[in-house]
Formats: sequence, C-alpha cells, structure tokens
Amino acid sequence: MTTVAKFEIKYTQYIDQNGKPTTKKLPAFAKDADTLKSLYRAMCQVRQLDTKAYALQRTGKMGTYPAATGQEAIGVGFGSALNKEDVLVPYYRGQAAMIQHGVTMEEVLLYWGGDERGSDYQHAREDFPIAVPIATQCLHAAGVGKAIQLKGEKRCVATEIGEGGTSEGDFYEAINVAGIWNLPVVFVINNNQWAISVPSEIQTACETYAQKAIAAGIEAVQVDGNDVIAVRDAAEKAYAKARAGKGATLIEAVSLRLCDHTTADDARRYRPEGELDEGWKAEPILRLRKYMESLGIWTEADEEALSKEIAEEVQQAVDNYLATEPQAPETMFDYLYEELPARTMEQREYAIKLAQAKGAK
Amino acid sequence: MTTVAKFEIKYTQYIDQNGKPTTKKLPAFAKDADTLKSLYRAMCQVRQLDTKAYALQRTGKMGTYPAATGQEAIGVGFGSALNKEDVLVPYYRGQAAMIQHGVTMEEVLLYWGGDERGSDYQHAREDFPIAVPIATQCLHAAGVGKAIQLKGEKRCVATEIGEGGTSEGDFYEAINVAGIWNLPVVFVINNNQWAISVPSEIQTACETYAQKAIAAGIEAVQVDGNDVIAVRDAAEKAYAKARAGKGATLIEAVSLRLCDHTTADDARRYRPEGELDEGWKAEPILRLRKYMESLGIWTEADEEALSKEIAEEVQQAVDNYLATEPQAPETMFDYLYEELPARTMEQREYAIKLAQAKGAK
Amino acid sequence: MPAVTLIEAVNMALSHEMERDSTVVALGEDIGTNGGVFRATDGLIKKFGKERVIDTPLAESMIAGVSIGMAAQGIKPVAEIQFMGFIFPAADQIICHMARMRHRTRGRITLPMVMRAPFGGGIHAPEHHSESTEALFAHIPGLKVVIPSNPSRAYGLMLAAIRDPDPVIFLEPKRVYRIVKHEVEDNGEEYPLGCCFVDREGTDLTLISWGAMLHETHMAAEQLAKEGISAEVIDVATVSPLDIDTILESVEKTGRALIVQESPKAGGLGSEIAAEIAEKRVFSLLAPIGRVAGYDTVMPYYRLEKQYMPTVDRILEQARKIVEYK
Amino acid sequence: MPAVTLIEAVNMALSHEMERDSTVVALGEDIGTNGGVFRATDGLIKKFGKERVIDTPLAESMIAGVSIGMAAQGIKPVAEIQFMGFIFPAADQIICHMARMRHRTRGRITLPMVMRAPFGGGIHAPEHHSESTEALFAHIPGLKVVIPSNPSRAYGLMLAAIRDPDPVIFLEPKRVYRIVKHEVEDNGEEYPLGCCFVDREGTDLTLISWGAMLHETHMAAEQLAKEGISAEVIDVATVSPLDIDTILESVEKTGRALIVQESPKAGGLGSEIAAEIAEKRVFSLLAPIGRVAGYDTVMPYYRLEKQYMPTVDRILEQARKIVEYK
Ligand SMILES: Cc1ncc(C[n+]2csc(CCOP(=O)(O)OP(=O)(O)O)c2C)c(N)n1
Ligand SMILES: Cc1ncc(C[n+]2csc(CCOP(=O)(O)OP(=O)(O)O)c2C)c(N)n1
Ligand SMILES: [Mg+2]
Ligand SMILES: [Mg+2]
Repeated sequence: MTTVAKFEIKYTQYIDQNGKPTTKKLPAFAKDADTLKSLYRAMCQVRQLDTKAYALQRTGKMGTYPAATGQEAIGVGFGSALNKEDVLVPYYRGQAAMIQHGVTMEEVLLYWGGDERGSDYQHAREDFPIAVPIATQCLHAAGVGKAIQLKGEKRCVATEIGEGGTSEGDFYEAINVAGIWNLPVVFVINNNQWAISVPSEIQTACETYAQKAIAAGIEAVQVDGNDVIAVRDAAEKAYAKARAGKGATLIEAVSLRLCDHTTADDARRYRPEGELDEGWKAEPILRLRKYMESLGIWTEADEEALSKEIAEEVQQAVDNYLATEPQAPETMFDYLYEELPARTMEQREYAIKLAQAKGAK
Repeated sequence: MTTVAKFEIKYTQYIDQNGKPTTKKLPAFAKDADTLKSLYRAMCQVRQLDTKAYALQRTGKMGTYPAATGQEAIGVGFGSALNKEDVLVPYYRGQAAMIQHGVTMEEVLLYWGGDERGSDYQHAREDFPIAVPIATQCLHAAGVGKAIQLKGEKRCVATEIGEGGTSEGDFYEAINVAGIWNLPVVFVINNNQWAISVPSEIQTACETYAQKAIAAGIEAVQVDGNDVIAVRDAAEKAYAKARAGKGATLIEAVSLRLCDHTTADDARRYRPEGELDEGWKAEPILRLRKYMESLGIWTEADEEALSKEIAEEVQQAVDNYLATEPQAPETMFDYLYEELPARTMEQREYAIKLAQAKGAK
Repeated sequence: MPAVTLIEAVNMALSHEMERDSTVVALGEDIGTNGGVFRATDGLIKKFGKERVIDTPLAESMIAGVSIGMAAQGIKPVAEIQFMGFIFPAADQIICHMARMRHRTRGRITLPMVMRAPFGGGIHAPEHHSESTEALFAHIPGLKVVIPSNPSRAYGLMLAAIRDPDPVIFLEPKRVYRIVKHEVEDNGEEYPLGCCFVDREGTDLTLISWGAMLHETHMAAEQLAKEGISAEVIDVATVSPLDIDTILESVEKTGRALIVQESPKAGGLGSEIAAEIAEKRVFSLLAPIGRVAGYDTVMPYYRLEKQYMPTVDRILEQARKIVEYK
Repeated sequence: MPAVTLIEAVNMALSHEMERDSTVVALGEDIGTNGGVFRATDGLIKKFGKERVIDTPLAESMIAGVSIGMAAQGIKPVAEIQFMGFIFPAADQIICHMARMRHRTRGRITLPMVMRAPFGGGIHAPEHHSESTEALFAHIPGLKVVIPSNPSRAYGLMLAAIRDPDPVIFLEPKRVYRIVKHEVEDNGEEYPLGCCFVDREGTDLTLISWGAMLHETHMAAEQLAKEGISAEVIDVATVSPLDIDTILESVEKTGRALIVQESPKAGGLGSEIAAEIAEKRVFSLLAPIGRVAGYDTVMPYYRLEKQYMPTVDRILEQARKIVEYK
C-alpha cells in the first residue's frame, strides 16, 4: 500500500467570542476603524431588517421570510469583499450578502412580500435573483464564471449555500466543474448547523463541510462564521485567486441559526435545550462590538446613534415596500417571453378583463 | 490557522504487469490454485463473450454492446467476492461482475439483443437490472443497503460505476447517504480512463477518484484495476466491513478501456497514439497467467484446454440467444402494472390484432 | 367518529398502515422530529421510531432512488417530497426507474411505494411552492398519479396507494389541507384507485375536476342549481391511469363538458380528458368542450396568485356559456 | 447547393451561426473531439477551438445549469443532451430556472440559449435511447420546444432557435437523421419559430404531425391520394407555444382531423391539439378527432420497437375510418 494523495482542512478564526484576537497576524483591515465600523453597521442593519420583516409577517404584511439572525457575519463578510463588477449568485437566506452588493432592503422586502419586482435589482443588475430550489444556484455561479473566463475578464463570482444544501447533487456537480474548468467562483457554505429541523449529525458523515471540496479537487478552508474578519479575509483571498485565474475555492463558514428556519417554522419543535443560550454568546455582532471597543473606536454613544440611524433606514424601506401597489394582472404574462404567443395573449386580455370587472364591482 | 481534518488515499497492487508480486504480504487466496484458476477462467470467459458479442453486432445479430475488454479484473474481482445472498447493482458495462453473481451469458446477450427477458435473471433474482442512466444505480444500491440494514440482515451490496459517471449528482448523493446512514454498500469505480471520448483530464480536477469518498465521510481505497488479486482483496475487506455493520467503502479500480466505448463508437477518433500498445502490456489476463505460471500451476496445455472449453460455453450461450423467439407483442403491456388499466387493455388488443394481421400477410 | 382535515386524514392513513404493516417506512426531509413542514407525519416518529420514520439528507433524487432500492427489497417506502416544486431533481429516478422496474425486469422486481407531495397554489407561499404539474407525471406510463380532494378520500386513497403493488405518486392539494373536516373512521377501509367519483349527479352539464379545484367546482354547481342548471360533478381522483369511461358516460348523458384545472391549460390533464371525449363522444356534444384552467404562464408570486387561479366566477361564466350554447 | 441530411443540416446551422456570432458556444458530452455521438458537432472543434466547443464532464444538470449562467452573461450556449432519455437530471434546471429567469427578474436577466437533444425510436438503440417525451416540456410555460422534420427545417429552425431571445429546447428526430437529403443553401436564412407548416394541401382530412412521424404521415397522404382522399398535412414544428390557428383553419376546411404522434397517447401533444379543436371548432367536425400514437406503455427494447411505433398502415386505417365516418 502506497499513499497517493494527502489532504487537510484548515480552520481560521481571528476574533474569539469575547472580542479578543486569537492571533497576532490579523489582516490589515482588522485594524482599520472605517472598515470595521462599516462591517458592524452592515451586520446591525441586517439584524434589524430581519426583525422588522418578521414582525411584518406576524401582522400579515409579509410572506414567508427567512431571517439570517446569528449568521450576519457570513453574508456581510463575503458580500462586502466583492467588487461592484463581480457577480453574486445568492440563496434565499442571502440578504446580508445581497445588500452588501447593492440590492436594496426594499427589494428584499418586495421579493418576500410576493412581488417579482423584488428581483429586478436596480443596482446589482448582473446579480442573480434568489434561487429557491436548493443548490441549483451553484451551477449558475459556475456558468457565470465560465462566461467571465471566456470573455477574459478579471471578475469573480460568489455564491452561497446552506450546509444542508450540500447534500444535493447540483452542489457537487458545480464544484466539480468549477474545479476542472478552473473557474473564478467562490462557494460559501453558510453552515448554520440546521437544515430546517435536520442537524448536521444526520445530514452528512463528514467532519467538515469544507472537505467536500476534495471531491472536486478545489481548495477549501473552514472559518469561524461568527467572526466577520475571518470570513471577509477568507473571501478576499479567494476572490483575488479567482480573479487571477487561479480557480475556485470553497469556504465553509461555521455559525448557528439563532432564529426559526423561516416565519413558517417553529424551531422549538426540534432545537435542543440550551443551544440558543450558548449560541447567543458566540453571535457575531456583539463580538465585533467588543473588539472595536477594545480598540477604543466604539462607544455606547456610537451604538445608540447607529441603531437609531439604522432603524430609520429600515423603516424607510418598509414604508416604501408597504406603499408599493401590486403589479397589474397583465404582468403575469409580460415577462414570459420577449414576445407573447397569440394564444397566451388572449389569456392576458381575459385576465385584464376579469380584474377590471372585479374593480368595477 | 489550525488543521481540523486530515485525509489520505492509499493505493494497492499485488501483482505487477509482468506477473511478479510487488509485496510479500499477499492475501491468502493469492496462493490458492483453485481460486486463481477460477478468477482466470472468469476473465477469459468475459473476454471471449465480449469478442463474440462484438462480432454478432457487426453481422446485425446484436444491438449496441459495451465490451469490458481490459477491465475484466475489476468485475471479476469484486463480483467473485460477493456471496450469493449479497446484492449486485450493476452498470451497463457490468457483465464481468454480473456473470460472477449468477447472471448467465445468455441473459447478457438477450438484454443487449433488445429483449427485456435478459433482465429477468433466473439465478440472481435479487440483483438489479442494468441501469442505463448513468449513476442512478448508486442510489438504488444505497436503498437496497438501507433495506438490508432495516431488516437486520448480514448481507451487503456492491455497485459499479464508470469514472466519468462520478461527475453525476446521483453518485455523490448516494455515497453521502451511504456515509451518514452507515450503509452496507460498496461502490466500485471502474476507472477505465475514458467516458466515451472524454478522458479524466477534462472530467474532474481530482488526482484520484477515490478521494471523492472524502466528501461523504466514507473510507476509500485505490487499487490496480488490472490486478484481479488487488481488486478482489479490496472487495473482500470492504464486504466484510459492510456485513459487520461498519459502513460503506469506495473502491477505485484503475484500468484502461482497451476497446471502443460500445459497438456504436470509434475510439480512433479520440484515442491518443500508442495508448493501446502500452495498455495491452498492462492488461489483467496475461498478467495473472504469468503469475500462475510462475507458481507452476498453469501450463500451455491448460491454456488451450480452457480457451476451447470457454469457446464452447460461449457458443452455446450464443446459440441459445439466437434461437430465442422474440416476445409476443402483448408483452409490451403485460409488465407495466400488476393490473393493466382498461384503456391500455384496448391498446393491447389492438397491438395483438395488428401483429396477427401482419402474420397473416 | 373524529372530524378530521385532509392533512389529518393523511396522517391517520399513514399511521394506520404503519401500524398494520411493519414493512411500511416513511422518509423525507423534516418528516421525523418536525413531523413534516405541514405536519403530515406529525407524531409518527414517536409511535414508530426513527428506523421507520426517517429524516433524510436534503436530496430529492436520493429520496426517490433510495426508495426504489428499498421497495425492491420488500420495504414499502412512503417518501415525502416537501413541495411538488422540488420533485424535479427526482424526475430522472421517477421517470427512468420508478415507472419502469416491473416492466424492465418482466415482473421480477416490483416497486410498491408511494411518493407524496403537497402541491398547488393559494397559500401565499414563495416561488416554486404553488405549482400544479400533475400532467407531467400523468404522461409517464408505469406510474399511478392520485389526487385526493377531501379528507375521506385522502384517507381511503392513501391506504390504497400504500397497498398498491405499483408505484403511486400521491399529490396533496395543500390549499385545502385544513379548510374542511370530514368524519373519517380510522377503519382501514380504502377507496379504489383508478376510478373517478361522481360527487354530484346532474343532467345539463358535466363539471370535471380534481384536487383543490373541486371545491370551487362544487360551489359553482351549487350556484348553477340555483339558476336551474343541473350540473354533474366528477372528481377524477386518479389522474393517471385515467378512468375515462365514467367521464364519457356522464358526458353522453349531459352532452356538455367543462373541465376545471389549476395547472396551466396547454398540455394539462384537462386536454387529455377533452381529447378522449372528442375522440369517443364528440357527437354527444351539444356544446364545445370547455376548460377553465390556470393561464399558460408561470405561477405568479403571491400578491397576484388570486388573479392566476381559476375562480368560481370563471367556472360559472364558462358553464353558462356552454349551457346557453346554440 | 449541397444535398444534406438532417444531422448535416444541424451541423451546418451550428457552424454558420458560430461563424457569424462569436458569442455562440457549443457544449455537451463528447461533442468536441468526438463531434458528438451522432456527429452533429463534427468538425466544429477544429473550426472554433475548444473554448467554444466544450466537452463537458458527465452531468446533465450541470450542463443545463452552467448554460443558464453563461446565457445570463451574454454567451449563447447551444447545449447538447446526448439523448433525450438523459435530459431528466436537468429537468429541475430547465423547469425551475431556464423557463423562468426572464419572468422572475421582470426581464432583467434573459436566457437566449438552445438545448439540443436527439429523440425518438426506430434505431435499434438500448433502453432510454428511443423515447419521445416532448409533451413534458411543452407543458412548461416559458420554454419553446421545436422539432424539425426534415433537413431544410432543421437548418432554418436551428438558426432561429439560436437567435431567439428565449430558451429553446430543440429536439432532433434521430430516426430521420440520415434517411432523406435536401438541397440546403448555407445562406443563414431562418425559418420562423412558433408556426406550423402546411406541407401538403388537401380538402378531405387534416393530418397533423411533427418530427419523424411526418414521414409516415406523408406516405399515408400519398396512399390516400391514390384512393381519392385528399389529405392536408401539417408539420407542427414548434410544439410549444403551439400555432393552433393554422391547425384550426385547416380543420375548419376539411372537417376531419387525425393527429399522428410517436409518444404515448395519454397526455401527449396530440391531446392538446385535439382539446383545442374540441373547444374551438367542434362543430366544424364531420368525424371524431383521431389520434394515432405510441401506446400508453414503456417503449419496448428494440426487438419489439416496430410493434410499438405508429406505422403508415395504422395511419391509413384511422384516416379511412374518419373519412368514411357516418
Ligand atoms: C430542492 C429543494 N428541496 C427542498 C427545499 C425546501 N427547503 C427550503 S430550505 C430547506 C433547508 C435548507 O437548509 P440549508 O441548506 O442548511 O440552508 P439554511 O436554510 O439552513 O440556510 C429545505 C429543505 C427547497 N427549497 N429546495
Ligand atoms: C445520465 C446519462 N447521461 C449520458 C449517458 C450516455 N452515456 C453512456 S455511457 C457514457 C460514458 C460513461 O463513461 P464512464 O462513466 O466512464 O463509464 P464507461 O462507459 O467508461 O465504463 C455516456 C455519456 C447515459 N447513459 N446516462
Ligand atoms: Mg443550514
Ligand atoms: Mg470510463
């Protein structure tokens, strides 16, 4: 017996849950006050947006909504490291990254509020809409990466998937093709330890999700998903490598879902005692705040000012969302094809007629 | 950065291409004349069957046929290590293993001769029929393994897949579930280095196919697929482990396809110069023969006797195959459901009527 | 007798059959501890343990393929696809294997198994949670596709589906999971697969529907009665293989047919029913065959879903047209 | 003008368009060095290099999903699925994404792309190499499904498919890949998508078909002519969205319709055509609407495939019945 291949998976954490650096070798941005504050702000914003969306759903003003509570460092970390010209291919719990790349809170609310216009991103024109069918987005990211490669551009693609989603064939097919085609794609696994009610203990026998990359021959790293500095640092390195034509990377960011799966879920049915208490101690926002305080760049006053400011932004987005009139019935047809077939055109007219009749009543 | 997981892939070869042992620690059966002779016989039989089937196709007496030339050691190696009560879930190039587990040559010919009765195995009643859609069989094997586990039986399941097929999502979903459910399944990758015209260099970035098992948290080993002793030994160990409830194993057997993909293919369109010459030097049959000769248990006379004997067996199977009348037209309907719906029953009658009319003409 | 909803009836049938037949096993995403996102399997894991109520990894092709392997070995899987919109990763296993194993092996290997999935619109769900694609599977020989329309049928048809010797795709109209209750006795009595149910007798017009739309159809029939139009209402129930004879008989009697379906019109099940009538009873017809259906476009997100789905008014409008047709 | 077969015409159109439009890229299993198992892409890799003629790993969902990503970025993929029987692993990507991206993003992201696949029986192939499942995709709003019946149409429709702003599933009837040759000038002229072609004018009966079956249909029309029956023959060509008006016009004229399809009868495309006629022209009919189709069972292995597929005799039998109908 001879050994023909060897592999190992490395784990990175820079800031522990008490806000203390766990190493001397921090990335440069970890000492830059503005960067830290903007990361902090972004995480707080998503936290508030999710809370608000939840409340809206409970009062019948919002559809099913998947909060990212506890996982803000993941989306903010890899989303904030993207350049404008890069492409984001999100998943349904991807609002943290999406907003970092230019999607507006209002668009997020519109989407989950049952309005397709929420995917007509006004700024992030090239980003993919949310893919609800799990893992399918990984292949779209590979395809975008292939196009970028064919066009000889220096851009990269980032896509996010839940740890449970890695059990789908599409995830594997995507990392495999990204490997063999050396695509500029970065796959981020949001390991929040739950796939609705299914914990990792019954999802896969792997000790890490990062190691799934070995099946595709691509590089992988596991990071503390509650440490926004670790996530962002890993993302920056992976993007630089991708843009330089050196291929794909898989990043597993380990966190914990501190909320229900969605507003339609009740995690009390399956979540073990005490998990939340432990989880809240490790959550990303407080940790970064402590770290910033230890650097002397953040005060109680800053905190109050920020949360007030964000509250107003979120409220503004909610107001705009609530003020948005529903689309006209014909919009059910107007984006099916560039040109609607005659037969469907009749149905369009009929739908308009019905709506008018209703209106008349 | 701390290391959180380590892996390595080991390679096994016992007999090199000159028939010389490459290690002192040979498995016991490698010194047992009867076992060696039966393995040798089995490989020669498949070689002759494939050659015959090819000839039949060229004369219009056979459909598209996938020979296993050069890969006989793989199917014979893992197929011969199965117990009768174990279950084989084959792939389309699986005749070597299928015959080892009780499928008759005549059934193999019937199947590729366009007759469903070729899958109504008279001996291997529980074995799965050939799955043409690539990689799908891996999930069936996992399901069979799950049933065996639920029933508390001490049997195991073996399934085979080509190296190209490992790019399909089903392969990955199967090894992943086999891992987390600790199923008694052994996945054998027939790495014949080609997926029709696609070589491994453009199939996956992995250095080995065995390492794909790391994505499922199951054990893997790579063996010389031209060394029937290495293949059988790896299979025996994996089966013993599976039957003992210790879970799944992935075996990559590295060989080379010395024939066209199927009778419908022309490998000269894509196969590099000289590959075949090199390949034939490493092929499994001659190698085992040399080894047996070095043990003094095989002579020129034995060889002649054997090939004559096999020729007769194969001819017998071919004669039976050619003598088999096609099925009656109603058999298109008789196995669709246990009870045929009224509507389809009318179609059945109609088909019979048409056939009779034709016959009458 | 307990009054139960459709989803409770499904749960009752599963529980009854798992009690009666120890080879029946339930599997799917979140069906164990969580009892399924709609609670179809609520309580089963407590009753039967995690060996027989299996929370699977997140992979539909796996769920289908593994069920096939289990069924071949004498275990009867009742697999849940969380929403029908997520059945497509399993399409290959369903179409190429589930539907064919008996045929392929000349009856040597059969697959008694059920694949359950909630389907249809009207519950304000996100994208891919509201479609009705039963016609895709109804076109595949070797499958049976069953759709209960109310609690009693859900109970009886589910029992029949589990006991059937061939694979059954069991689609549950989630919009009506909880809107009506029936008194259903847990007596293990099944309803036959492969036949339509005449829910209401009538003489002027035959209304043909299945699943959730049957509720709008019945309301329409009520209203028509008030207007002096006597509508016969047929619940197709088993959409494949289709019991066309019951439908033809009715149309022969009434001379008028209106099919009501939630799925897009083009290539929907209603087209098959209309085609059969047009082939076998065309000259019994006193009016064109009507189809009230979802539009031939993508199911909109929920703010517009009401505009997409057929309504009682749309049924009434068509029904009157057909009855008044000269 | 060269006389080319259908498969050569496909190759000619691909080559023409890749020449003309540098954003067109071909990808699939064995399409590069090997030129495709049927040689549809023969020579393209030499002409355009392996950047634009891509041998992919063996994964259909990947081929579809990656094509979607490429199309969103302005590359025009022409993806090959080696046989239509292997398209099902890609069903999820096709149904949930290819068909919906424009709609989902309100037109922000569109997917001009083509997915090619040879389909149909009659070539003595193994299991899963002979089915006709076009009806499954014809039921999905947002897709266009195109089936050429001869070399000229293959050339013109393929050009149109590649130039179309929306995703097109292009199904090639492999049984007739090489049985007829047409003089086809490589002039880049396309045939319109979304319309039927009246191949032969007639007055007594309308024969409606598509793909390979059109050949048997034409032979039948010839024979009928000899018997004094004038049959109009329509090549549907674009099976979705359906150009029903051309068909209705013809049926209105002839009063008789016979649909010929290779796929199973139940839920096939013929059912949709018949349903539309039954809804919109039922009282123009002088006879029931006939459907000659494959049987509602699994396509048999090749020793029996001739018994499965509709024949000229079966078409003639039905046609005469319909014409003689009293
Ligand atoms: C193909 C598919 N199957 C099932 C679902 C239903 N579903 C939505 S979220 C979810 C769990 C996903 O868990 P994970 O991938 O870990 O992501 P998370 O929600 O935890 O962020 C499931 C099963 C789906 N959306 N798509
Ligand atoms: C799902 C699916 N896609 C495509 C094919 C067509 N096909 C048959 S064999 C083959 C290549 C398989 O190569 P590999 O897996 O290495 O097995 P081998 O034939 O080399 O033994 C392909 C693409 C198929 N049978 N099934
Ligand atoms: Mg998760
Ligand atoms: Mg191979």
